[in-house]
Amino acid sequence: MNGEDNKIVAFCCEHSAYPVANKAGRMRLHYPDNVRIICVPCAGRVDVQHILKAFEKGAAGVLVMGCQEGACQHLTGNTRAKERVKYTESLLKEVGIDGGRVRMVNLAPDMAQRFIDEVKEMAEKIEGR
Amino acid sequence: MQVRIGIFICNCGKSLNNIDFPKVKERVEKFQDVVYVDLSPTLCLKEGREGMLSAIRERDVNRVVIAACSPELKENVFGKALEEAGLNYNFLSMANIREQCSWAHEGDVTEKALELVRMAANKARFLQPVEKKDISVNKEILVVGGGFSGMKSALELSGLGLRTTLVERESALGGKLGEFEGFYGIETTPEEMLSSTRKAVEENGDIKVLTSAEITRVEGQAGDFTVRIRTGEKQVSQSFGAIIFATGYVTKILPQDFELKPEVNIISQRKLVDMLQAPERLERRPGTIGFVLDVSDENSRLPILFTLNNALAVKERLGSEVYVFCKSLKVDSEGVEKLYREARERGVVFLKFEEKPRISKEDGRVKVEARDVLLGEEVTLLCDFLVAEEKVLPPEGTEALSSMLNIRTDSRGFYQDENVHLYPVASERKGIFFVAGCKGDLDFTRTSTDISSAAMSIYKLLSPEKAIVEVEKVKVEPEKCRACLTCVRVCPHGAIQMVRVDTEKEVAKIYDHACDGCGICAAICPAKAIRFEGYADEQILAEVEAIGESL
Amino acid sequence: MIIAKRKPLEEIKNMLSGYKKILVVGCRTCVTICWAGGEKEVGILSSQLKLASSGEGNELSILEATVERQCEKEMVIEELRDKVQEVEAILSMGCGAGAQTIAEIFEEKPVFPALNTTFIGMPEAEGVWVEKCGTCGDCMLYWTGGICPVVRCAKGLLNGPCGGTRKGGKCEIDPEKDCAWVLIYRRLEKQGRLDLMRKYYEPKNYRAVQRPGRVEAATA
Amino acid sequence: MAIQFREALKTKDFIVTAEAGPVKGANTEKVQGHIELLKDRVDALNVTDNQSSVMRYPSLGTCLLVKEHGGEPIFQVTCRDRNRLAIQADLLFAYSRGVDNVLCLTGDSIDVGDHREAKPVFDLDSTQLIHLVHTLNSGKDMVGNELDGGVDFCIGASATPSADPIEPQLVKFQKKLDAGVDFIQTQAIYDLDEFKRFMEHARKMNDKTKILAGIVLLVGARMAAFMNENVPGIFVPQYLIDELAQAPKGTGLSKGIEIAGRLIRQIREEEICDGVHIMAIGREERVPEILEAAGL
Repeated sequence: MNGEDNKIVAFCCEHSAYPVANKAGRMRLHYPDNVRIICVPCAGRVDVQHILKAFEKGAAGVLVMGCQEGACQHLTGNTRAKERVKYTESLLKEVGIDGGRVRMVNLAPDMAQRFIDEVKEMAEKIEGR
Repeated sequence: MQVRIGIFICNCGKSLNNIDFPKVKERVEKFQDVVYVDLSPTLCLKEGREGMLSAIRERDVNRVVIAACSPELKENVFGKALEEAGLNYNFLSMANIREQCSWAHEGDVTEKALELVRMAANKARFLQPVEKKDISVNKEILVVGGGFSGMKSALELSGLGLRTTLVERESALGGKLGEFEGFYGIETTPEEMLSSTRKAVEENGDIKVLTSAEITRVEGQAGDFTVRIRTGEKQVSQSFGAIIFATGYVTKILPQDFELKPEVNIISQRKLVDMLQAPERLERRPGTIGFVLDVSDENSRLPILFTLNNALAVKERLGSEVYVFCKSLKVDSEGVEKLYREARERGVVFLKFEEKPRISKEDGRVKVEARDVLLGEEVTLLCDFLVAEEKVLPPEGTEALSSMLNIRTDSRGFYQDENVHLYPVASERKGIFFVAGCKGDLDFTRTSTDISSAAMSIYKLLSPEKAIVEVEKVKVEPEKCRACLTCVRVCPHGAIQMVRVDTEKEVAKIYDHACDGCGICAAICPAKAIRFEGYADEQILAEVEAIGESL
Repeated sequence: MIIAKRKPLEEIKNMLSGYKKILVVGCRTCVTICWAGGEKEVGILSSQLKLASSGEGNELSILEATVERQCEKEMVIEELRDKVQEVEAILSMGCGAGAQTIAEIFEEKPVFPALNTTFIGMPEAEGVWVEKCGTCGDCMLYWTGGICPVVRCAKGLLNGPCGGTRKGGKCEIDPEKDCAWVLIYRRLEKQGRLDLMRKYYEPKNYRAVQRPGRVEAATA
Repeated sequence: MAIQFREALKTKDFIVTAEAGPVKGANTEKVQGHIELLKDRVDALNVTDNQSSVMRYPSLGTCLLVKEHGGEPIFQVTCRDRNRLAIQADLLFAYSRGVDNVLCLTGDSIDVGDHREAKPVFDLDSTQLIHLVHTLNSGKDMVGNELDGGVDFCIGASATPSADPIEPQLVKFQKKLDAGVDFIQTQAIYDLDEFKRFMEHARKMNDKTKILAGIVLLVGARMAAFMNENVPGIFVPQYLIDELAQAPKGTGLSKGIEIAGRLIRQIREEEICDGVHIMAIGREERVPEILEAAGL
């Protein structure tokens, strides 16, 4: 365990990021165990409030992980998610939480390594905060 | 109803060694509302499932948490098991302790596994039943546009046993195929292709043809569209299961591209075709014919097809010298590369320019001056006729149609594929398809692929007599809805419309069959009036809450 | 409808300084529709306040409520009566009328506005609202082609455009905004009613509404 | 100044006015210098009113200085900073001190100035202001009360010949002419062909009102390009920008003076309109050179 205070919540789109995480597991590509994956039907389902609540409950970082740009199953879901993440960053900045701790990540179904890199990067970022 | 959670943990044939399962079992027993916990090595196998079934019945479990492999794999199996046990299939919440826990990390992950189970249990507490409903599917299809593609679509659907109504704005079927003189290397002339297709349509008992008719309104969703069709003064409403739009394109010589207004010897492809069909009417055989491409629109496939076919026809029938001025001839359509080679072999000269050629008149002929980038020289050509490039444009009314359908067009005004990778023929509204010319980028192979895939998609979409839909899985709560239209505007699938409930207040309504379950509306609703069962706010937040709770 | 915009968090935090228990009250009418003070925005602001205060080491205790129409006394009383007892201060996410209604009912509790009420307008695109009416009490849309020069002209001119019109008919102060008088001209021209614009209009009666305004229905 | 401005309007073939820009502060030495320099060379000095919405020494105060120096002032009144009470009061005061020429303007927007958070007044618009001055001239105030001691103002207004689109501007221009003005002062003009077309319109609308073409001194190609981009209603043709750009370094201003002089000369020789109003914007001391270049 990396410690109770350093959890990362990853909202993962069921069309891309969620299966990518499974793939990483199947390939035994290990990544920090402080990430908690919440499956969503589309990155566009993730709301500002969900992200804020994660921080309220003590998460140190949030990843919103959706499909590649231009490849969203629901056309605009991932671009909306990107906008929302940007907006959430501004809200977090107002409360003194550094913007880099919420991130939008676009993944194709075969990007297991990229998934891991993103999780690791976030883990390192919050480690050093 | 009191929530009674049963937690079933699977250790995957004792293969997940970095989780201390007895400890997990012991700890989760203390979770709120948990009435039963079981540890099994093979929950997905028959004996495992049977154990689960009897436990559910005996312990009166009404919410099931399964901690096992990824729900991708066995969620359906477990959902059916719940139904067997008399529970709604949606009363299932899964914790992925294999792919996303045991296999994903090194060392002991018992604590993480516990937390994943806690997340699933938290969510389980808020699960609501989702009913499934059979809706009867209308198998009648509407095809809009009676050109070659529209007729082909109707015929193809008929081949699949589907009845169609074919609506054409003009007074006769036909469209623009007749504007081609011929296809090099194909015996059948476009005229013959058209007339045989038209005949097939007219003789086909499954196809009802309405000419001089237009659609004025489209309501409803896939499986059950209500379309208003106007024929002359008369308007009728009819129901269809799906709609194919084959509304085509128009071509136009843009005056700004050719400084000389099209006149006697600057002609359109259509005019050239007329000449080719009746060469005897020409006063004298034209010695030189020029074509200009890539001025209006680079990389447009249709003008290139026209040019290559017609250039070859000129060579064959008039024997004139043929010059094609172009910038970057796009030959990516099937067979076009071959056509291009053929044209070169037959003596058609291609001249590549960077800067737009200058066109003027001299002694009753057309003078084209351009700098050929391959020769690196100024080229001057006097031709008897210059065939001007025609820009491919969406037909009149496209804008009105797309706003009526609430479907976007691309920057040129053509319809786009919903997603070129995932659904190349579907539109963003389920049950509505666009084929061929109205997407602006047609060649014949693409057109016929489009038509076949649209027909197959419709066949598949409407194949069950009764489609099973989840009822109100995503639902607007009428009393909370403020009718702000946000969801109507953002729904990528056009699945939300305003309706009157009890004729009192206008509220948003989500049509189950059209909804694709993305939840964008639920996230954006400023009144929090949209509930997405399975991904409802309180369910997602319950999972989030588990993070902060001490175990 | 009334359009409002949330204040910056810093300003809200300063208003609330010294209070530990807060009730955040949204409104389900106009400010919900303009994404400023509905149930969702109440949730976001509450989350922000909790995060900010816990970051500073003294977490606020926050109750949330959303009233059907914050400018209706009965609705406010019904929804808030009990919750108000548990808090020291109320943060209104309604328009100015809503905040004042709450303040009038619960006189013993301080009421703070979380929104800036900006104008009466309509949605122009998803998430974008534009001003349309200045509540002048003396509507003149009938001779301006249905375009209000009082608010849509930056200077509220009544007899035509100022000399500041930018190229293409844009406003002096903002090249993104249309000059209202160019719009009026074009609309009236289209309708063949340009004679209306050629007439001289007297200075406006700015007392058409006697402030503070009060309207009594003609019949009971 | 031999004759009053209103007399000059009636009798002179070619009217020349210049702008006097009030200072920021109470030290009026500089503006007094400009007044002294120009008062006998032009038919009137036109005093701006918090020009560009930048707070300055008042227009009326500066008008009084012009008076003190024996010059002929034109009092610019904008509707931006004063409501109808204040405007009427200021006009009465002006008249009582011998300031009897008034230029009625809407005024720039508050947003372009240096006090951007101020409340914009615009109780009246320029057309209504013209009507108001007429009302005062008739011996009554706006609500019909008799005035003890009437006024008699010579009234001017503005026009923007280079506006795009021009049609709505012409509607307003017509309203101003209909309201009754003695003179019109235009926004800066550079393209004389375009200005001639405007004048054709204007003459058709009313051939009695005197029209003074606005001449803004260009100090270089950059300023010209900047005005094209940023100052609504002003259009400097490319050939003038090129001419300025080709001038040797350090001679941009002289080139600008030369251009201004040339424009004035052409307007006068071709009798395009009735006179000019020279706006030297901060270079008032160079106005005599412009006049010289124009052959005046």
